[in-house]
Amino acid sequence: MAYVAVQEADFEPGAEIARLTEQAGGAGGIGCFIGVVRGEVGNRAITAMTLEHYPGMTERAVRVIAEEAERRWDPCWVRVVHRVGRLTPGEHIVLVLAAAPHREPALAATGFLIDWLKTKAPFWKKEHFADGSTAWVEARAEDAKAAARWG
Amino acid sequence: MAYVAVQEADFEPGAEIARLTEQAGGAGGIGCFIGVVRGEVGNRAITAMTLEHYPGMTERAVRVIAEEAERRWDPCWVRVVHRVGRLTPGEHIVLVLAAAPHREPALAATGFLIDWLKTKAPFWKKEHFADGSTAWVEARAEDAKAAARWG
Amino acid sequence: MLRLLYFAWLRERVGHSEEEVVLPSSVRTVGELMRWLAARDTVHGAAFAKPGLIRAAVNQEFAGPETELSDGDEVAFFPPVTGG
Amino acid sequence: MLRLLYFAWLRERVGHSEEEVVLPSSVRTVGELMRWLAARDTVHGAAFAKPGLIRAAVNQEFAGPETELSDGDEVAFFPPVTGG
Repeated sequence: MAYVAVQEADFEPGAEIARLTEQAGGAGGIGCFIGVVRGEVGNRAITAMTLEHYPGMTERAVRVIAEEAERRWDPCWVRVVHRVGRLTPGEHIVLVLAAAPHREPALAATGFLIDWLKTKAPFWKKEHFADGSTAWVEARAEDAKAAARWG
Repeated sequence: MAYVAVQEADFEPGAEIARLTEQAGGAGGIGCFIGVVRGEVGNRAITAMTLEHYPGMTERAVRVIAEEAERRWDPCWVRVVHRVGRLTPGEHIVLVLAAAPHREPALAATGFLIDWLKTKAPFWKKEHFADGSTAWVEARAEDAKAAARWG
Repeated sequence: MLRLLYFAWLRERVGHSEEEVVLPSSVRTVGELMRWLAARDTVHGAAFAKPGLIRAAVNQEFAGPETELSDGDEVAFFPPVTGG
Repeated sequence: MLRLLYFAWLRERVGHSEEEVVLPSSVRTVGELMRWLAARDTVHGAAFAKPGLIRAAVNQEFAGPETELSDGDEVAFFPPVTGG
């Protein structure tokens, strides 16, 4: 069963990968994506990013997405950790892991998970710029298109 | 510049990811693939896998592939560690990491790297079965097709 | 009675993250609720000025304008999500 | 003189991983070398029986049957690669 967490605390990619590897006995491949806070956006320096979420609904939405990946690429073992709160450049935002017998389903499930997390889980990012201004990140049409690939 | 290693020793995914994250200052996404020795193939239990390579040529071929990924998805930061020698089920075989400003190039470069490693770097796998027999793994037509996607 | 939640810039424009409302019987769907809120006062009017930019959830499931409401529902309004 | 290397099942069938050969002047390409080796003795004949299953590298670069050989080259023969 998929492991999902929505938390303020950082995660350790190595520890998460080790836990998944142990759980996914028959896996020959593990796909992974880690999102990181960038230091600048459109040539504007960023000092922090705030991630807001909808407590309760977010955990449920992430679990639905994770279980959908496990169902589509069965056998597939999924682990998702998504952070919330105030994060600074270089900090982890999200970790997606998918283990499967071969690399094709492992990497496909990884792509699916991050595409759907970006468009179907209630998180909102606010960027804090070096000049003191802030802006809510706008949803990108490319993200909707990427998510639509998976039906 | 890409980091590549061909080694008998195991690697720590967390440590490799941390090194890449530090190096890839502007990255917003890190894609990763880890290959693991499976415990069975076609319902036959496996006790070990031996990875043979062509010392000298292998390191060069892996470097050419890693640098090709950095060129295609510039800016992109790549790290590849491929093990050789005798490995047992559950052990790591290969680690591919690609960092880029966004998730699309990071995951595309990750897929490219593993597809090309499988078809353009001189490694050969031999499976040791529980009944004492051994067999050299045959190249799969799907792998050639996957590699051909990238031109 | 409904419990309303607001997130991200919608929360900032409305000025609070949560409120309770008693609906007139004419308001039966999410779309009707958005129009009723927009007409209620200038703050909500400004926040809901561009309904095309606003998404909704009813009882923590994404919902469209046609989704019907029941007494006791938790209804959330927010911009398109941007996690991941 | 050429240095020949064998890998994987080709190495096992040939019985060693490395040998040095002096070519007749009629052998100028990788494909000609494969045919010459196959005709040399029964061990090489069996190992090179299905040349379609064999790949080659000259001086550590993948090479086709038309690749030309020079004195001192390192030529490797092996099955299609299966790493990753």
